[in-house]
Amino acid sequence: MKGIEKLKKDFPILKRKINGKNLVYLDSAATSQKPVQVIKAIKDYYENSNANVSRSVHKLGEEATEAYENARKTVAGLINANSEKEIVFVRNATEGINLVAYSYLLPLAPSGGKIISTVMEHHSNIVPWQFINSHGMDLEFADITKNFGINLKKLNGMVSKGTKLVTTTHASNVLGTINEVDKISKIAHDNGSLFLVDAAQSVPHMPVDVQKLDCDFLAFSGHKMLGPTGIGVLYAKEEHLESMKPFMYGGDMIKTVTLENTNFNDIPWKFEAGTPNVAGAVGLNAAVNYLKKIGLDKIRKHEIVLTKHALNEFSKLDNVSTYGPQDENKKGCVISFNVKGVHPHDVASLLDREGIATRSGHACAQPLMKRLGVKAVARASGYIYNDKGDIDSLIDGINKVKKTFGV
Amino acid sequence: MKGIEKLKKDFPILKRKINGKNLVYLDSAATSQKPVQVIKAIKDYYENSNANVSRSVHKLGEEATEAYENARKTVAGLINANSEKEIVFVRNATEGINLVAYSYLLPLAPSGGKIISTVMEHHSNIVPWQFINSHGMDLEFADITKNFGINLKKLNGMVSKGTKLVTTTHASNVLGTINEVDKISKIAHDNGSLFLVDAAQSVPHMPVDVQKLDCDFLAFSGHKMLGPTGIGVLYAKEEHLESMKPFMYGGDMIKTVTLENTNFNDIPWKFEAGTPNVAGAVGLNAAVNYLKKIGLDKIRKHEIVLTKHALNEFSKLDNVSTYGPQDENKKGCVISFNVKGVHPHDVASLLDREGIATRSGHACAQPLMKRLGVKAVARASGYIYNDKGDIDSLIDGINKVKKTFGV
Amino acid sequence: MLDMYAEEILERYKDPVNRGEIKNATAEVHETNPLCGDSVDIYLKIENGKISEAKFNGFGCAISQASADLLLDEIRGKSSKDAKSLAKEQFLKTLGISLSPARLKCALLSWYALMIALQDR
Amino acid sequence: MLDMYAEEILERYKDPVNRGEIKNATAEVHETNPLCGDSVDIYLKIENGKISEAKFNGFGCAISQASADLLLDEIRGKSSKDAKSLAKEQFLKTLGISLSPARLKCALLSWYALMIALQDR
Ligand SMILES: Cc1ncc(COP(=O)(O)O)c(C=O)c1O
Ligand SMILES: Cc1ncc(COP(=O)(O)O)c(C=O)c1O
Repeated sequence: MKGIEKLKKDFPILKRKINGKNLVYLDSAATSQKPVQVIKAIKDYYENSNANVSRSVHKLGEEATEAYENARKTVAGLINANSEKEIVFVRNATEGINLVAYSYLLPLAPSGGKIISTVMEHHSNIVPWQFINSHGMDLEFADITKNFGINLKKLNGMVSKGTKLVTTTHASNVLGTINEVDKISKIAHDNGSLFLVDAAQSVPHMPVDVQKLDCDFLAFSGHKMLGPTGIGVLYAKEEHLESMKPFMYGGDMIKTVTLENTNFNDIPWKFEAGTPNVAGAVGLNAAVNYLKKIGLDKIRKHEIVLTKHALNEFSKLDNVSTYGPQDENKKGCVISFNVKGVHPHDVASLLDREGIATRSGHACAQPLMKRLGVKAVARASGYIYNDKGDIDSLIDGINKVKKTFGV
Repeated sequence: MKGIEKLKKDFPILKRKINGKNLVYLDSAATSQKPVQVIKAIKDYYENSNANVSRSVHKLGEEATEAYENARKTVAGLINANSEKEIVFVRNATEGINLVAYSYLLPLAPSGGKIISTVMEHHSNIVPWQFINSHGMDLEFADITKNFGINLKKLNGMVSKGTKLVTTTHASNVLGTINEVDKISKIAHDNGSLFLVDAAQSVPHMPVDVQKLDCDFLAFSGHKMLGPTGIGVLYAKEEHLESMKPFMYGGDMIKTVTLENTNFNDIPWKFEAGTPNVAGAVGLNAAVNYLKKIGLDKIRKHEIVLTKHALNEFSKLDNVSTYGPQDENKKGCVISFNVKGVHPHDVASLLDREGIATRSGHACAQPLMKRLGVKAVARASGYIYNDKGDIDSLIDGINKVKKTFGV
Repeated sequence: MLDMYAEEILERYKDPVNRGEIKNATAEVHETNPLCGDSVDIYLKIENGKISEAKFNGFGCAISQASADLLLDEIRGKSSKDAKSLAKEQFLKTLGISLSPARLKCALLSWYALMIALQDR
Repeated sequence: MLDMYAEEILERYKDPVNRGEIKNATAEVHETNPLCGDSVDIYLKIENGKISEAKFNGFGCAISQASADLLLDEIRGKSSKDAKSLAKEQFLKTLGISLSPARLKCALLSWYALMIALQDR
């Protein structure tokens, strides 16, 4: 990406020294860093417009409400939703998925049916379905191919008329694999099932168009896309939100309350009980504007270049295995790897001494670890503020690990 | 409060002009303003330590985890919890109450029993129980006395062996009434019921000790106590958290996951699915430290002085009625009122022209409005940054409203 | 643009000219804004496709009540077709009050009621 | 304090002296840290209240495996009562490795296993 040096300057944390070394942050799949524009938007909100939303006629209240609803419009625009009514603000992708579990599937569970997820999912797209499963709905998992994609043939065979939901991650947080969600959408819909996309690893990194994907639900987190913690998004088609039961109950999600009875609010507010994370929405708004200004297609291109470089450098390392597609066009900028004979925690600890932040462990995907036949992995993941130099530092770091352990 | 002028300087928003007038913020019962100390803590976190928590061995991850868990300790200290294990971070008080509804009461609902709430509750402490009611548990509401307190005699008559939960607000967001929660706790426990306190309007304003209150659950919101939006707290006794089912499912709330089965994490993490609002917790930590430095007893004393002044000034106004106890020692700094013949929205709009921010409407307490025989109220509520001068501005403003409408 | 609390608006609120009921109304609609408890009842007498009489009753803020009163002046004597084509924006322009977003709902309460009353006409 | 990856630790990890099984062990405990997949099995032979033999098997990071190896050196030959009274803090001091909070769990895995093994002794 042209001007990446200038862009790095927008991220104050990247000036930090870790153990005397410059920070090389390669853990963006866990959470992203924040540009000054986002930090400032939050600060400005608290210093100038902070108030409770929705029910106020005073000036600050109006400004806060406008800022909050404006963020909803910005997000709707980002993923090309039909209307901002289809955007529900939640805490994170995990809550978005739980909302669908509780409000859409739980009421159906006692009468059976089936949910299909995959073995490459993050725990957040597995455990909620086990909960629904415990209420009577079947749960099955599609396997992966040897190319680390979802086995569409097998998936097709699994989906049947009784399938209520097919769900998959758009991009894997371990393998990097970008799944063919348009095809999976078709398989689901051809069988009368709804389709949920876990977009936690895609919306931050590439253009995502819910109308093109034709998904029924899509969930993602603000903190992985330059935004603040504590704010996430559930997109859902209007018709579903209209017919779904509320999730949480309380202030703001109601129209009228008597001791006997409650009329719920219109969508999307029906799903937002209590005072929302207004400053979180304001920060997310700034983050989306920042991403849009660069351009999501440009970000994707930058990450392809970065991934290609990383794959190439990793392939030269002896005794280091990687997991995931080897084609940079088919994966996000996520490299999971293992150094022979060295536990991933030791890899990450030793890299940390060089100022390089990577993740180690099961990456919230224990079933996938099992499927890959490993206990844990080390993972490096890049974003807009990373460049080839960061990858080179990583490779140097891995070489040091190997030397330390005599591998 | 001594040094209140110095304290006002900590709140950047109070320098704002509204319609050319100095802002007089009297809507803290809806949400509080934030001191620089809180805003700076959030900024510093994002600029220096931002990372995902819990699963990381790199330096930033360790710092973020420490900051997050440290906030839990600070909150546990504030309300004198037995241990930080009893502190669950949620979005707001509303989510805290919903967590108890879903995890504790919903599983019991099909076998009957009873929940007792009161007519003076915020919707957030009514609507979740209607949801449980729809699953088979009875729901009853204790009435208020002519002194705007909960009618303990009637309440005592309502509680029976089958009562699973008694719940009440600690301080009313409309009447200001500070309820005798220690007595209510005893009534509940004497009958084998658990007791939940909605502390959204008490924890920010007075010393609250969960062990003295002997409550089973207590919920409050960060944003009403100088903290950020998007972070709230559910306190629950350890034994309850241990036996309760999880609420949301996903990352971080698990120990081990296979496709077939999941072992949940220890408390409190069992109840915190997905990436938490780390910056929110960091901001709340700063807010609690700010409040503790002043002293919650000193804050309460300041508000008693302010309330006394307000009650006194209001009593001199013709054609203005107020709702709630007239004794400043029995209420928080909340004055709900109506100007004869003038709708509360018009009151608030006209006050806004003078730079005075107040609330108008049903204050999320429609059943209480009905009980009081009004459609809506105007509400002024004070906090640590308000002084008698602010009350005087309000009274001047109300006199202008009266003049405009010829009342 | 008129101030929200201009003399004219306050007069309309205190002394509405169209307040009342129509006994044998041909259309009658009750509309509320649950958020603030505002309500209006609109009564119309439509004869040969023309609105010959129009009255309202209600409770609420100055804006909601004054704008109801002004709205009925606006449509009395018109054909129901013409009245029905009164766009939201047009009505707000006619009202000529400078409104904050939160108060828009108040000003439009009676207009929504009118549109429902004329739905099948 | 030793560096986490001091020569001594790495040697213990690569060439542990106490790795192995005891066939007729009198105490045997399997302990895991599910978060990272680390595991240790500890085998003890306790005769007349004395730990005469101690071995471990396991999988995991350098810290978890090296500290297991060191722990067994520490307790071999001691009475089970003395071994049981080895406090967490004391063991960490003996280890002498400077540990970050996230890695404490790794270092203590074998200690937890030992305490379970000695529970009823
Ligand atoms: C008494 C009371 N309970 C609960 C709440 C709900 O708080 P939140 O909207 O932060 O969940 C409020 C705030 O409006 C309140 O005043
Ligand atoms: C693919 C995927 N899904 C879901 C999540 C959960 O996101 P969050 O923890 O923000 O809810 C993550 C992030 O860890 C992820 O990578």
